[in-house]
Amino acid sequence: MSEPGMGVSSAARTRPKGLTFLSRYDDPAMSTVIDMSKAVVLLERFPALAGATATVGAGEIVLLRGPNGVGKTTFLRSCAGLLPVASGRLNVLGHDLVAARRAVRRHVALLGHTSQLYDDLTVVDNVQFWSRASGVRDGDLMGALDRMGVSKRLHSVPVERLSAGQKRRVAIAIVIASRPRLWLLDEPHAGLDQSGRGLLDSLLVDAAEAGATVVFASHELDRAEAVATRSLSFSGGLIVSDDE
Amino acid sequence: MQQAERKDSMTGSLATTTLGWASGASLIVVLVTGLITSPKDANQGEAVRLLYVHVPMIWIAYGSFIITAVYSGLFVAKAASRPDLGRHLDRVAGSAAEIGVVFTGLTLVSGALWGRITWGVYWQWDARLTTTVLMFVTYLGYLALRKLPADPYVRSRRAAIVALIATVNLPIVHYSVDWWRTLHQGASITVGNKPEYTNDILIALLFAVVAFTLVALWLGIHRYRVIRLEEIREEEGIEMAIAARRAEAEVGS
Amino acid sequence: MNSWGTILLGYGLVFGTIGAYALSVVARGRRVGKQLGIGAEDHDDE
Amino acid sequence: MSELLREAGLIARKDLLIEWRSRVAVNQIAPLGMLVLVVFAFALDANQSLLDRASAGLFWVAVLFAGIITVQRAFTLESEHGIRDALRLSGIRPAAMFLGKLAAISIQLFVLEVVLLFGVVAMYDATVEEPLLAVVTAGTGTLAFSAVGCIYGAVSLGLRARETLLPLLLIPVVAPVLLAGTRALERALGVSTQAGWNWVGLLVVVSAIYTAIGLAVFGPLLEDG
Repeated sequence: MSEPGMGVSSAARTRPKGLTFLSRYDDPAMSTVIDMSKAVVLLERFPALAGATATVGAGEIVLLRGPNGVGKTTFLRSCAGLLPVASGRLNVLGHDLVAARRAVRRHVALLGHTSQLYDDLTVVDNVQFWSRASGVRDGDLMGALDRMGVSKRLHSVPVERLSAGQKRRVAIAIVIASRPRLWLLDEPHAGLDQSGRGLLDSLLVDAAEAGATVVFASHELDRAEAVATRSLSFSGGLIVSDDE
Repeated sequence: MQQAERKDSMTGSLATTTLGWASGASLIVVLVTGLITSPKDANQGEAVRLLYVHVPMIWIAYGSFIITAVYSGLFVAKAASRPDLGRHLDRVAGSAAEIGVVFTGLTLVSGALWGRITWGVYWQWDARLTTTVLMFVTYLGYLALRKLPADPYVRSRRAAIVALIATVNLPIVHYSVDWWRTLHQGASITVGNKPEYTNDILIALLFAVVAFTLVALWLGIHRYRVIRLEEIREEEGIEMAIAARRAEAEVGS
Repeated sequence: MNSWGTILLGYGLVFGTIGAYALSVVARGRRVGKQLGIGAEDHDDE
Repeated sequence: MSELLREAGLIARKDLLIEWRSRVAVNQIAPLGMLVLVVFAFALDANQSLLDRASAGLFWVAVLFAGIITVQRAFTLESEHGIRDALRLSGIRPAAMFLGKLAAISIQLFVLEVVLLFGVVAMYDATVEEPLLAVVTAGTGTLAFSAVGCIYGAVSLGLRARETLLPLLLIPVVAPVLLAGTRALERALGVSTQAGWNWVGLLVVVSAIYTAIGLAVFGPLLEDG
């Protein structure tokens, strides 16, 4: 697997122009961002995670592999502090998620299959609401929308009239604007066209280089492997292999 | 996993069996005294016999919902930190609520029949009756919520919150209806106030209350154990699902 | 409706309902218990 | 405290903006409210004196229907497209979400009530004798209704059969609000001589109680599932 850029922050790192808004991360204080061991997570009565163990370090881009229904989405949602951990241990960004799940959420962005946008509101309404909700100034918003190639023409269009790909770009723009330290993406490439995917890949690399950590599930293995620094294979709610 | 006793009735045990026989026997006594041996009342005549099956219902209905409210409050306070205790509190709240609904229904029915004879009308819009029927519907909603498929902890916590709100609502309902009715026609003649009863009527009444309370207790314990057995079945289901998932993992990798 | 009719109806409803409810609770307990019971040992009838 | 109000304002503004963009309240809920008033006339055989006497009660029953639909819509908005997760991940505190939702629903209902009041005056030949009492009654009654509505909107969030569960849980708890609101409005419409302002006092107390409960339970309720 090719190594696009060293995951670990190297001393002299030149950052491409135009990414100033990614520069706010200080050097990550701790190296381990996700520390999960034997975690069992139940969805109603179904053990979506049946004792999974994994660790993810700062600056890494980790690919989650495996067919549908093996626990990838649950892994992402658990790390975002949205699901109670029935048993086992889960620490994310220094927060113990078994005890308290709310504190970690400010530092995490979770992008699922859904648009996470209000259909009746326009693109700008949505981006303004979501970024203000996570305490971000509007300035970064427009930069993020441009970064994802969302043309000015679409800004005042109600989201329900956008294509899936355009909605996905707006959703990613909101993630960029909220500047999380941990990106949790569930099949982010789905619905994006070629140029969108290219934009996304470079974005993930830039985010990791700026000190954030990216964990994403994907079925497009050729493209994903080019970006990922490491991959975890899931099967039956467990993590069965972990290879560089 | 606690092993259910191997008895003919899965929810029986020595204590409940004796309690069962005791409450059964005392019910027969209530039947006999209520219908045959106890005297007619001076002014309401035979109708007083209905009180033996009406007054205990009110007492048990309100008592059950007080238990539900207390255990729901304890659940909200303690369940997050101590899940096992939480399950117990939820079971008590749930079984008491179901007993409460059954006995509130009987309160309304027996009250209507009693009203029919003494006041000539099945229903009166006075504070106690209106509050009782609203309480009945409120806890029907509570039971409906408990039956919906959801994560057990989520469902229990929401049910506890609904029970606490219902408890806050009852005095508000009683106060507002009471105020509404007294404005309407002066101090309304509430069904509840007891004209002067002779001693042997009061004794029979007291015995009836005790008898039905034993029955309610017996029902509550059995209902509690049914919930417990259903939870064991669920837990067994989960363990099997985890085992199956693990087997799937071996095959998959 | 003379009062005796109503009184007997009242007793019938109260005792009947409590009896029916009691039976339903015990029967439900037995059914679930059997399912668990079967899970552990005998596999004969349902 | 001001941070809480800023976040609540954010939620209220978003809800009202959605309403402004989609116009569901104006296009559907307000006409429905008027329709309920018309149907009552059919039911009461357009007997003018009966309608006049019952106008306050019929008004509040129409508000109840419209209110249940408004609450259901306000919480369905949050349960689509994974928005619930996004809200939980945003920094907005549950208490702010409760106040924001409460404000948005109250404002929408209050606007609807002004329309319905005109309907009652026109169709039931009612006359507003004490406008101040009428407005304050509508305001406090709406606040109490919305507070309880928000709590049960959150209780039924994500549960199956929530469309029927919400009214079943909501109406018994809103019953005193309907009772007090009707008695106070009857005085405002000159139908009765009862002490309208005392009933408004009860509405204020009930609003305060359920707003306090809402602030306390909204966090745990959003957290589940």
